[in-house]
Amino acid sequence: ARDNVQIAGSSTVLPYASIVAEVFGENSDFPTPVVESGGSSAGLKRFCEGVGENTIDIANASRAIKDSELATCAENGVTDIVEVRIGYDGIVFASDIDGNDFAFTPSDWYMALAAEMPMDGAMVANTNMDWASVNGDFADQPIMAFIPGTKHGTREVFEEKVLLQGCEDTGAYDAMIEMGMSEDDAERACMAVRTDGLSVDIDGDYTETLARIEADSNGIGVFGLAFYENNTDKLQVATMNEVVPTTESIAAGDYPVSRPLYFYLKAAHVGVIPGLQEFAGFFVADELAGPDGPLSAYGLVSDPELSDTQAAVANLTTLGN
Amino acid sequence: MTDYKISAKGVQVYYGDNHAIKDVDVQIEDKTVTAFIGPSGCGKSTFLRTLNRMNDTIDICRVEGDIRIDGEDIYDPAVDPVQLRAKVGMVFQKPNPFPKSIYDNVAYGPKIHGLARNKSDLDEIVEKSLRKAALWNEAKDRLDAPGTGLSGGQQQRLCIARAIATAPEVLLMDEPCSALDPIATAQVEELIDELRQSYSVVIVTHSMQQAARVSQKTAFFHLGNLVEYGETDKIFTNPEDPRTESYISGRIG
Amino acid sequence: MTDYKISAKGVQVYYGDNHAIKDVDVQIEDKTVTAFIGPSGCGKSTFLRTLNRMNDTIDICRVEGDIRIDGEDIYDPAVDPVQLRAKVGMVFQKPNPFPKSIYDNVAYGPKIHGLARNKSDLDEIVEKSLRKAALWNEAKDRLDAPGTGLSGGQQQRLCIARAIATAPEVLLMDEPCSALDPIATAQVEELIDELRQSYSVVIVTHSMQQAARVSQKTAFFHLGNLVEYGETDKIFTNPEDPRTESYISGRIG
Amino acid sequence: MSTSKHGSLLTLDARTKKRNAAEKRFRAYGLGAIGIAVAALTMLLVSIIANGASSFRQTYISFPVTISAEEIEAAESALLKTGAYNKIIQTGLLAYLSERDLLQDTPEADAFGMISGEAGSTFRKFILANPQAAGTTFQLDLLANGRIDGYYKGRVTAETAVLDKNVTPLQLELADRLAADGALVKQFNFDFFTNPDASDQRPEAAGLGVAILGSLYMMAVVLCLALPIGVAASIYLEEFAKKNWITDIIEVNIANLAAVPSIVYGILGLAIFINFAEFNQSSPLVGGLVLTLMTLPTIIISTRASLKSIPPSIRDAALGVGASKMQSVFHHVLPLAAPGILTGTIIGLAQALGETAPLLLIGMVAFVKEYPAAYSDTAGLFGEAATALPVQVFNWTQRSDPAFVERASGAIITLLIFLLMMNALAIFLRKKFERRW
Amino acid sequence: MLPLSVPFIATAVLSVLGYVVARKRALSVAGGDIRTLTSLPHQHGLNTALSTLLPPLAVMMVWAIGARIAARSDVALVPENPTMVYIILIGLAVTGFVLSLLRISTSFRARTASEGWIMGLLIFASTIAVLTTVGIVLSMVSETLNFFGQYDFRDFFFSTTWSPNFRGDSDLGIIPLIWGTLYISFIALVFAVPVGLFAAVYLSEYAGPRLRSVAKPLIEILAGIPTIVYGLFALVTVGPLLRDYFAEPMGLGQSASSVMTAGLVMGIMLIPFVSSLSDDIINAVPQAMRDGSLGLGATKSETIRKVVVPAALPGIVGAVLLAASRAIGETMIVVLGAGAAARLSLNPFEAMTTVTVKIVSQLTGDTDFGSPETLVAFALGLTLFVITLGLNVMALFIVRRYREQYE
Ligand SMILES: Nc1ncnc2c1ncn2[C@@H]1O[C@H](COP(=O)(O)OP(=O)(O)OP(=O)(O)O)[C@@H](O)[C@H]1O
Ligand SMILES: Nc1ncnc2c1ncn2[C@@H]1O[C@H](COP(=O)(O)OP(=O)(O)OP(=O)(O)O)[C@@H](O)[C@H]1O
Ligand SMILES: [Mg+2]
Ligand SMILES: [Mg+2]
Repeated sequence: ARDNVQIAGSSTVLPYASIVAEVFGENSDFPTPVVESGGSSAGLKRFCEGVGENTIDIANASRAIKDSELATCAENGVTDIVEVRIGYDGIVFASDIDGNDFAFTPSDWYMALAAEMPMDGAMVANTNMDWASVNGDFADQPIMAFIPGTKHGTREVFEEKVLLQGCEDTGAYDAMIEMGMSEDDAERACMAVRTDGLSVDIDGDYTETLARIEADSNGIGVFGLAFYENNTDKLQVATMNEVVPTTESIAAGDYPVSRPLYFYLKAAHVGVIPGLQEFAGFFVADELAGPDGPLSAYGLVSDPELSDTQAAVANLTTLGN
Repeated sequence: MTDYKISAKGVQVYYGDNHAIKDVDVQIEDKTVTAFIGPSGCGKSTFLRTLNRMNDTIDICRVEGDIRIDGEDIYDPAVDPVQLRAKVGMVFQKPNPFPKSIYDNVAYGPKIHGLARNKSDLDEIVEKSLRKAALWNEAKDRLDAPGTGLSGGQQQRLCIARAIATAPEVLLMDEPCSALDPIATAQVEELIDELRQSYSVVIVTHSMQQAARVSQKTAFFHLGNLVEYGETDKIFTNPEDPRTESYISGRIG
Repeated sequence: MTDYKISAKGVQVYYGDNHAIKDVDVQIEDKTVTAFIGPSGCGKSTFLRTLNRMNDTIDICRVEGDIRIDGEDIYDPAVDPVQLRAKVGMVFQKPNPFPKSIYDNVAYGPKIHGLARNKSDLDEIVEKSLRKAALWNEAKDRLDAPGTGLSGGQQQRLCIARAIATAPEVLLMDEPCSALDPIATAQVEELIDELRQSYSVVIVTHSMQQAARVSQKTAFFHLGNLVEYGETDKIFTNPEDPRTESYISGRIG
Repeated sequence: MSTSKHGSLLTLDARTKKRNAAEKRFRAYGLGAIGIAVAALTMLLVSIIANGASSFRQTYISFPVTISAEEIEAAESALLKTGAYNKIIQTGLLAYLSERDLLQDTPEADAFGMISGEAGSTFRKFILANPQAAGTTFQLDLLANGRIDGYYKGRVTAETAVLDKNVTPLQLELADRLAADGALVKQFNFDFFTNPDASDQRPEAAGLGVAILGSLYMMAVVLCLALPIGVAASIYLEEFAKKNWITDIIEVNIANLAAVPSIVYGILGLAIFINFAEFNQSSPLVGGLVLTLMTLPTIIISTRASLKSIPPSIRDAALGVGASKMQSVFHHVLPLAAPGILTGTIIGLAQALGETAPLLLIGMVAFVKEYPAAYSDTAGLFGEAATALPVQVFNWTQRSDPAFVERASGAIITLLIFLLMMNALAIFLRKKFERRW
Repeated sequence: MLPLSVPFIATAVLSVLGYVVARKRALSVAGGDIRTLTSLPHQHGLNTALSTLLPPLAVMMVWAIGARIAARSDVALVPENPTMVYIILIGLAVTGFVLSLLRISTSFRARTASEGWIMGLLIFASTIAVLTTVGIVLSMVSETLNFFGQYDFRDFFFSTTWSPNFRGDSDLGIIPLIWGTLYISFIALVFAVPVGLFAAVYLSEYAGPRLRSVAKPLIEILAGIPTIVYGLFALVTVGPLLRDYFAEPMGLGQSASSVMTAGLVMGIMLIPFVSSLSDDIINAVPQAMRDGSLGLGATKSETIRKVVVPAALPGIVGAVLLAASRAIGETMIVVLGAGAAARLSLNPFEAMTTVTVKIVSQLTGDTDFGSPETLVAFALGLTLFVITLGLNVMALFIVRRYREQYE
């Protein structure tokens, strides 16, 4: 019989989960849980494979579980799922420490990265090659953006909260609608990223983005807040709408680009796998996930509604109830 | 038929499309030395290899016909070629010592056939075989040296020693003296004569003198056909077939 | 000294600790066939290989002494063994055809030495060489078949053809007729006689008759020593050294 | 002499000159090729060692701490017990610093920050193991925080500390004072090889213990299965199987398996070994089985190639003295083919030892803190969760704290040492079997 | 699942015992003189050991698999009662043990019998490779079908854009990925094959034993360095170098990630695949072949090029195929060296990516696991499988044509 908790899923949640697992192992009589990475998708897939010892107990996810996934879960007999939101992940824009500094708005990013923009009633390819032509206030630096690849959940947030926002802010969206595009088409056009090499998709992780910026000092990359906080000697962060990203500014809702992080607990395993519920409770305890806990110190934006989550874990409130 | 050690009937051998042995019938007697003679490329080695199924190892080679040893069809599916080859030993035309020590080369056969009870038995077999093959004097001080480091003639004698060490009932020798000097040749011929007391020996040779000296029966092959087969004396003095005649008389020296 | 094609002085060859050639002096004349005879393992092949530095390929082999061809020390560091071997061709004791077609086997040398201007030149060289080596009739229909699929004697003739195709000035032949029938042997001997018109040929043989037939000079080796060297007639009729005497008289047939 | 159409041996003719030049070029290409390979290797090794050698040394801070029985009791009743122990450590540190007058203008919080997050746990383990220590004063050796450690390895400097949010120049100055006082020392880092992984906040505590064990177990499985199965399959296909379309299919099939991306073996392993056979997830057993399947084609292809290269005369010789086909193969052909087989094995194992992607899907790319036992009643043979060396490298290169870069390089060095040790035997054997004839 | 370790250990012990006993018995039957035996004592031992071990082992395996299938499909195919199974297994072992011992006589052909068992093992070993293929296809086929249920196969096979999208509605054309795969592998091989071959030739033909014994294992280390190290090497060193000294001056673009970067670095990794194996095979070519050529006045390099390498060709092709396979399956170097962008272009200095990379990234991403964006990984895997199969068939035919067999 398995006596350790088995967790898999999002690599964004992984550092937080392993911090908690480590502390949980040190402070309880249960063995330290095993935390696998492999992506939200793979984690949820294995989570939904069924109930039993050779399936995982907890799936980490950097997005909420989808209805279709819930359906698959139910098909395989995984019905009682507890959704736990552990906090928020801030998404920041940072560039080489020795380079120019930037104060972005979503519009700047839209102007810089859009594949095509409406111009006199027609869609034309983006001609902005440097930041100065995007925004007169910026330094004359070639555009070179390192953004998350389409496999990353971060990319979705970036597209929705930055590109689409910028598209609307600049009026491009309205212009497209005026041109007769459907709302869906216009949204898609807003979020389409140029493919001429000025924007580079990163399928790896933030260390790759950092390495690319070190190799090309004109680069501006998208990072998680926690990653930036650990590398402040190499990166300088850009403001968004004149707000500096910090755990506080994000928790307060001032900094716009962030997303919630979750884990999902298989209620059927509680009582079968020793320490499962204790671990979940430990994860969301104030001592860990609170604003002064180690998770926050590492860069997790603490959830203002943490107490609700704590209650849900304690009562094993399953999804749909 | 029981008088014959080996009897072959209607043997055909093909290498792919090349018809190398054409309908050969031959009876080889026990306790006799039979010589195969014939021009180079006429099929002597090929026929010899059919007698212990060594041609099984050549992909493109196909054998038809009936070959019996002691009355048993050796191409019968029930026959284990391994047993056959233990019974019918062979010395190949090109010396092919194992890349092992001289001792191991000779001891290999006795070892796998369990012919020696112990190490000293084995030593004895090795020594006896090497002596018979007229290699003992040259090899006794370097039994641990690799067999591949011997001279051409020494390798040939090593292969003879290796073959007789397993005490086969029939020994097929493909030009066993081609690389040997007259004295060594004489020793090997003596060995053949000795073997004849109990076994059957088939020898391929290009030397008419040798065939005349050692064999009781001679078979003359030509272009894949067995042209003539009979008493050695008769073949050499009074051949029936003009081809035999001309081959023999065309001899030199 | 200028009369001699090859002159060797105080040659010593060692295989590791084994002293295989002991202080051999010999002068080989141009346009002459020289036969090396001696019991198996006496060092004939070894000495032959020193003459075109083929022993360079054996790690443990060490040569001392002075060997000159046309007055030039072939162990001089300035000498390119490649050029030497082009000049001094060799037929090995064990036939070693390349795993290529018969044609390619023979054409190989002319190709690397640039002896043919074009394909038809090459075809001609191949045909001529095969003819001289008495293999043309058997091989002409299967020039594209692999040389390794030939019979033992055919392989030997293929190697002779391969060696003469490069037109060397000196040809070293290590028992070139050991696997050949009398007729093929006669043809090769004819070839040797023909080559003698312009070149120098050294041949190792175990057949006294052959030595007597083809050679003008004979060298008798024994246990690594050159016991006697002189006119063939003289060696065979009136040897000086008792060892030569006994070796020659010990011959059979 | 002038009759010689080949000319003098001492002077090269034009054609020979050309051919010799070609020869020289050829040789130079060969040497160049080796040069390229060795140069690339050197470059890679130098960069790995330059980055990773420092991980074999670690900075520790040691000072006296006192703890009372009541404090222990209070700490043990808290939710975050290690946090409580941390507080006691901080008190001890402060007392030490003020006694030696080292604190000067460094804020207390900065001083506390110099000690690793691992300290509380180290302390607690020590107390639980030595309950008699209650009420006494004893010397504690604690890990210094990763940035302080980095300062002594050149990763952190006074300039970067100004920018770095996680360290201040004042801390570095204090560290220097501590070092001068003898309280801060750098010593050989045994823990790196024995400790389990640590979370992102404690790079200084992260070690390779679990990964080394996991890799060891997996390699045991791979070696015990892949080598015999691979060699057996090759022998059958090359020596015994009739050459017909079925063997052709198998041959193509094996060559094709070699081209299957390793992650697909992970998919296969998940489906067969975890979902179907219900072996434990994250276990070295499953990892080993997956890697076995992945390595098999490499071993089979190289073994078949070497078997093919053994001349038929050797087989004939053995068969001719009445050896069975099986005997001729096992006694003669196989020993002669051994160098090639061993090479294939070396390369296959090297690949298996360095592979991460298939482990991703069977749950071995993970954060594992518990040492896996080779055998346990509940989990069976090699059934307890573990990671592997390449996984640790992969994990550490993804972490945000730059201290993990050093650790990752250290892990690579360890992996290579591991590989070399494994190869040493194979190389020794290969030399033994190598011969020309 | 009931533990099989008990019967397994029992049969293993019995089998070892069988070896010892049978050997002894054979000797005693022979009256101490092994010459009277048709098979050697150790062959009798081996036969008894294998007769004891293999039948229960086979049953165990079948039974274990059967039990798993039964457990999954809820049908009682096999007895669940462990004692009964134990009895069957141990009974089998004992039967084999006793029967084979009884058969020992001076005339019993234990060699043939034991070789029969070994042959069975050899055949079993070769079926594993086939089973692996079946397993791979089976484990991917249902998800692939699922994918084609949601995504038109024509778009997958013939579309030239690859751009997955979180919200669905993605373009998932495989063509640019296949192009990238072939292009990068090609460049890697163009680098690795000559370098590897030349290295092999040098090591086996020119180098002294000392250099060889050092250089060969050294080069083999290249195969053991984790690919992430190569990736970083590509990203940090080779990429910028190629960009600054080749791509930009030649006006071929300014991307540090490029097909060239990944290809070159991958080529380095592949060197030992070609060199080490080829070296062993070249070394196995008989010296007589070299002598034949050198004796004709060929230079060493001519001998190598025209005689030795052709003779070793089948093995060398095997080595090259292995390298090519590895190139196709590589991920990390491509991610870091060539980037993640799918592109159809001839310019080797542009970023591209491969099928394998996308399999990994789609499988490890954050997308919905039932969506085409994730499932496409399976379709990619299966398609790649079919393509490499085709390439291998081609290779087989080519090798057949040019093979040279010595002796
Ligand atoms: N490669 C080698 N390594 C070690 N010893 C060798 C090697 N080749 C030959 N010898 C030894 O050197 C001596 C002379 O051998 P060589 O081959 O010259 O004899 P040979 O006169 O040609 O004999 P044969 O007529 O049998 O061919 C022999 O004792 C032989 O065993
Ligand atoms: N492995 C093979 N593949 C194809 N043809 C072969 C093979 N072996 C022999 N042959 C052919 O079969 C014929 C008979 O060859 P065989 O070896 O039996 O001749 P032989 O009488 O032994 O000649 P020799 O006296 O030259 O050894 C020859 O034409 C030869 O070329
Ligand atoms: Mg023959
Ligand atoms: Mg010789």
